[in-house]
Amino acid sequence: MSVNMAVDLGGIAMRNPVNTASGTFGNGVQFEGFYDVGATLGAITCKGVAAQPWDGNPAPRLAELPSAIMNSVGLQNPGVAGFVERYGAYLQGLRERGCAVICQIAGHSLEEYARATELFEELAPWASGFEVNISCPNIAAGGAAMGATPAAAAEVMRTVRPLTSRPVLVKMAPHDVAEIGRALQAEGADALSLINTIPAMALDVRTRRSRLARPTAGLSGPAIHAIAVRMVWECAQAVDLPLCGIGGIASWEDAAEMILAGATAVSVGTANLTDPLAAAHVAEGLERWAAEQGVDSITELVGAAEL
Amino acid sequence: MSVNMAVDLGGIAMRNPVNTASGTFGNGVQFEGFYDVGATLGAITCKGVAAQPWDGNPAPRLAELPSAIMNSVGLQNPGVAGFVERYGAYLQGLRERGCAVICQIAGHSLEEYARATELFEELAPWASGFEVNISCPNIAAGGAAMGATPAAAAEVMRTVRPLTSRPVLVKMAPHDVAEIGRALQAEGADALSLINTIPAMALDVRTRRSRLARPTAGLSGPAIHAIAVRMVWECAQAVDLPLCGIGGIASWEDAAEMILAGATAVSVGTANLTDPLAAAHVAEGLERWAAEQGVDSITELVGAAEL
Amino acid sequence: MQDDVRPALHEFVVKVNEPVAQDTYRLLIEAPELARTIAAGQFMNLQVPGDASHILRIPLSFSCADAAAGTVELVYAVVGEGTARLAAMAPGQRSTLTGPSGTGWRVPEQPGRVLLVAGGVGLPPVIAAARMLAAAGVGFDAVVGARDAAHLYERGVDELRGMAPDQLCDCARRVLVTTDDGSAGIRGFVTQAVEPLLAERTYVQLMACGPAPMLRGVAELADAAQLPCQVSLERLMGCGFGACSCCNVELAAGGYALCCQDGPVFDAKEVVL
Amino acid sequence: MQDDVRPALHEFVVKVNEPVAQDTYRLLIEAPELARTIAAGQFMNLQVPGDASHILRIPLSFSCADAAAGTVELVYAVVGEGTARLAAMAPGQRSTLTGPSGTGWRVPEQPGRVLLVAGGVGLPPVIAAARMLAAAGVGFDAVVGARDAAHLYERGVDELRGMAPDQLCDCARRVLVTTDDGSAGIRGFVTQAVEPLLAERTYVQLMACGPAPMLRGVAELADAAQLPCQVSLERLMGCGFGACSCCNVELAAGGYALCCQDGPVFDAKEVVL
Repeated sequence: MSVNMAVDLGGIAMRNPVNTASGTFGNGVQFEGFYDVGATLGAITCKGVAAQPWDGNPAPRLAELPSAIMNSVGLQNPGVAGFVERYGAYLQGLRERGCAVICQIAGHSLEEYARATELFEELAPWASGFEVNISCPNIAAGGAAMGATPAAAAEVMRTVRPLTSRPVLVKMAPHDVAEIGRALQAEGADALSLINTIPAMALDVRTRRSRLARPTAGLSGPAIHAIAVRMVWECAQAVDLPLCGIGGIASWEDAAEMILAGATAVSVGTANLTDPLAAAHVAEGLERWAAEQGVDSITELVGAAEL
Repeated sequence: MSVNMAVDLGGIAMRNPVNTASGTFGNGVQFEGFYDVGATLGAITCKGVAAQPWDGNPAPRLAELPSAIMNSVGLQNPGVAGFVERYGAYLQGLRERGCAVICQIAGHSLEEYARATELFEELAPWASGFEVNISCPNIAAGGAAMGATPAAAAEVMRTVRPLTSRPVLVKMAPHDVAEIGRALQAEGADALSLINTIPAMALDVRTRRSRLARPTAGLSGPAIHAIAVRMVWECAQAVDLPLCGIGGIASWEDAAEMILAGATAVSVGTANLTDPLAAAHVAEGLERWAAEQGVDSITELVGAAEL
Repeated sequence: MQDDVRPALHEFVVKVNEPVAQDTYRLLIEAPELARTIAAGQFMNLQVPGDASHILRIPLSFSCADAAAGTVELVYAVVGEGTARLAAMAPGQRSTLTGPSGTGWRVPEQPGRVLLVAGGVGLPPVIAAARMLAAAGVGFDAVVGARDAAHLYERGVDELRGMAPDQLCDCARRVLVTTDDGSAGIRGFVTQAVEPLLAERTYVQLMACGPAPMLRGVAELADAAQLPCQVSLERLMGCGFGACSCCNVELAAGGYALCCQDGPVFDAKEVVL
Repeated sequence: MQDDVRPALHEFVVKVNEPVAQDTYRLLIEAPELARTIAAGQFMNLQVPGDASHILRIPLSFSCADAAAGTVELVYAVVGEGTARLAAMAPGQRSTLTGPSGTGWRVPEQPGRVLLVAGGVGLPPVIAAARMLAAAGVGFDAVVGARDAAHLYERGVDELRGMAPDQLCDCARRVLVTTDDGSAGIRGFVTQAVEPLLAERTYVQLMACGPAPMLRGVAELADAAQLPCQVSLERLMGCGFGACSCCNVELAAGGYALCCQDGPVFDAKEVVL
């Protein structure tokens, strides 16, 4: 009755399909008081890191909404060198404990993506692979997302791809996932992670101002889950790449929906804040579910929805 | 202390900004046992109606999700003639009671939109204006939405526009609202209603099937509100047309956010199911809010967010 | 469609909320106007406070409306998060409901005995039907099915047995119980009790409420006996009063009716069960 | 950042949950491991059951951790939906919390008296600070501000007055109360009581918790008196343990710290208040 839970996420070998969404899991170490991260998860995805440190956005960065939160952290990070100095030893150990470590690459320009990738290549030999965050604001283009169109997303991928032989995933924004997915596949992406938070707006109607320090911010949590499942399904129809399904996963059922819709792996995100044991519970639940579904390998359930 | 609450939604005079979202308010008469619809609301938007009757989708058409529902009614409707026969007298009376009546036009092809518009022109002289639902599936194009691209949306508008001199609104899907809004403005739309439900997917992980009779269905309710406010704001920056803000409005605060983001009017939708008095409460609350904000006219608050 | 069905919003107060069988509760609410106006087979849609993430009301049928006392009795199964929240409501707590909703049972036009059939939590509306028939002087027999003795709402069975005797029939009322495991009454499904009753006694009509497979079985037996059959259907509902068109019921003639407005009680021949 | 802060998930049981002033409750929970490990100025993040639409926990500081009894005392203001839900929790109810979280108060390195300043619901962590100082044999005075007498948590003031006397000071402890409307103690803001105390008596440091404008005022007075000042800050929090970076605090030197990890207690000079 033992199911093989291992999956291959574009060259990243995972002991089970459970990953964590960047920015919701610290860099793993913050959860070691809750459970044995290294022995439990298939992978973790670290916070987005750029070549140089970023301060991130002013406060407030958070608002609570119905079955959701909004955040505008703005990728506060200590730069690749600072990140590796602070977390490298822990993350190397994590990988040795059997948990894949995915480093997320952020940049405000193609040059910054390239530089961050080069620095990671140099300083983080322990990284299992990379996830390129193409939703970072493009400073030269007035703050629009770097990968907002198929052509722009392809350009980011074209920049990063030659600089590493390790697996490269792309974290996709919640729009045009079929078209952008195809463009990324054409440029050699190994896997796609979707979806990022959904841009949203929350106003204080007395002050007439945003409830966060930015006019818009990213919506996440159970509220967006069904939208994310639909986008994973759309993307899975369009590309021939493994997908990591992200968006409002708070339970093993949510994760199983993502797998049935076409995701090879899943990332637990906002639920890590609500329940720090969420990702561990998802891993347990998925294994029970796979056994109940009578499969030998969880991979048999990827895209197995009968629609 | 009395605030002028009247607004002009692209030629539709409304005593206050409160409208109802198509498909969530029956055709008004179903709410007369709860409150005096004719004396309370600025407008109602009737269910989508096509030239000929549509059966709509099989059961189940509904699923409950966190702070949301999904529906796949599929625009079940009795056709324009059947609609007018059954509801015409009530709706004419509603308009005489001071509540604008917006008839929604559905179609599977440009010909069907044209035919429905002609029939409404002939049979519904009491209609204050029309809302064109461009999210209907295009039968000739394999079920993609009729107005999925700026060009396709423009074509629908070009078809309907010459057939009526009454105000024509367009109900927009939740994507590319700036570009599609500009295309619709260029074709003579009088106002835009946004957003329609967000396509989503909910699976039963034991049976591996959709929880609804269709693979995807429309998400609505408080979960999508902040996404809708952002899209209204984006559209307001892009077009010079009055907007009707729709999406998860359950309270006057939600409606006030829409107005601050740039909506001239607001439609209460899913909240009508949860609390049949919701739209009436929104109208009361907006008037109190406008007074507290110290304006003479609610129109001073349209797009008045300080961002 | 009955657009003249115009439910209103009523406040209610919980008077009693007690377990009466396994996973089964009896709720007595004070809601005077509802108690005065609701008809057998109609339903109401309750707002159960506590969890704002569940935005829909809970549609429930009722077993007894007491206009004099201003109370309505509902018997419900705890089947999910919403009914679990309802089971936690304490006497004195208040909330709102919409109702009366929908189209209920109809007293048969032809004189004669009715056979009532209830499966599981289909029993409460069947009790309401029995009261309606008794008040109209129409005789009935009843078959009540449950999973097992623990899940059987025995008080309901006693009520059916104890109602005013038939005025038009000289023979005693039969109220049979079936359970899937035989732990009470006849072992088997309700259909196994309905079939011999139909052979043995004379009925003018059947009225049934319960799970879909049961209703299909009962409707087939009624059809074979060439008797009309009213069925009360259950659907997940959006509004409960015809606003959203989410609770569609497939019609035998094609197209859909709405359970909340055209039903929940339908002629079994008009719908696809 | 202190990555070695590793809160755990603890189950807790409500022992007492009682109103102690207007909109103010005292909660005593049983959570033995937390009671043993939490330090003054740290906080915990409570899961309050009931409404799944609110997905965040509620971060709360504490006033007293009793390792022997295995209990922790929290005093909180009912300010929104979440704390209202917490106020409805009954003795015996269970839930979970994460903690201990963050960086708490530090006992001053130099010997001498500390001036504690609390505004509104800033009082509980100041009580914890006072206990910490008393246990370390450090003397303190205190100023406690409230909107009015009704909102004043008097039991807390009595606790400050009743704590073990200073071992290093021969003069009596002063605990002053201020209210905005003068309905208890001195009429005015806490700063109006802090200023004369700073002029009159000798302190080595200030430790303050309360609304942002109060903290700014107290920090300015400390600065003028050339005294260090620890401040405990409040932020809306995502996780409460450094995972989401949502609770940023602007640093005077540029950039941001995280309230949940680097704070909630900061040196007033290092942050932009």
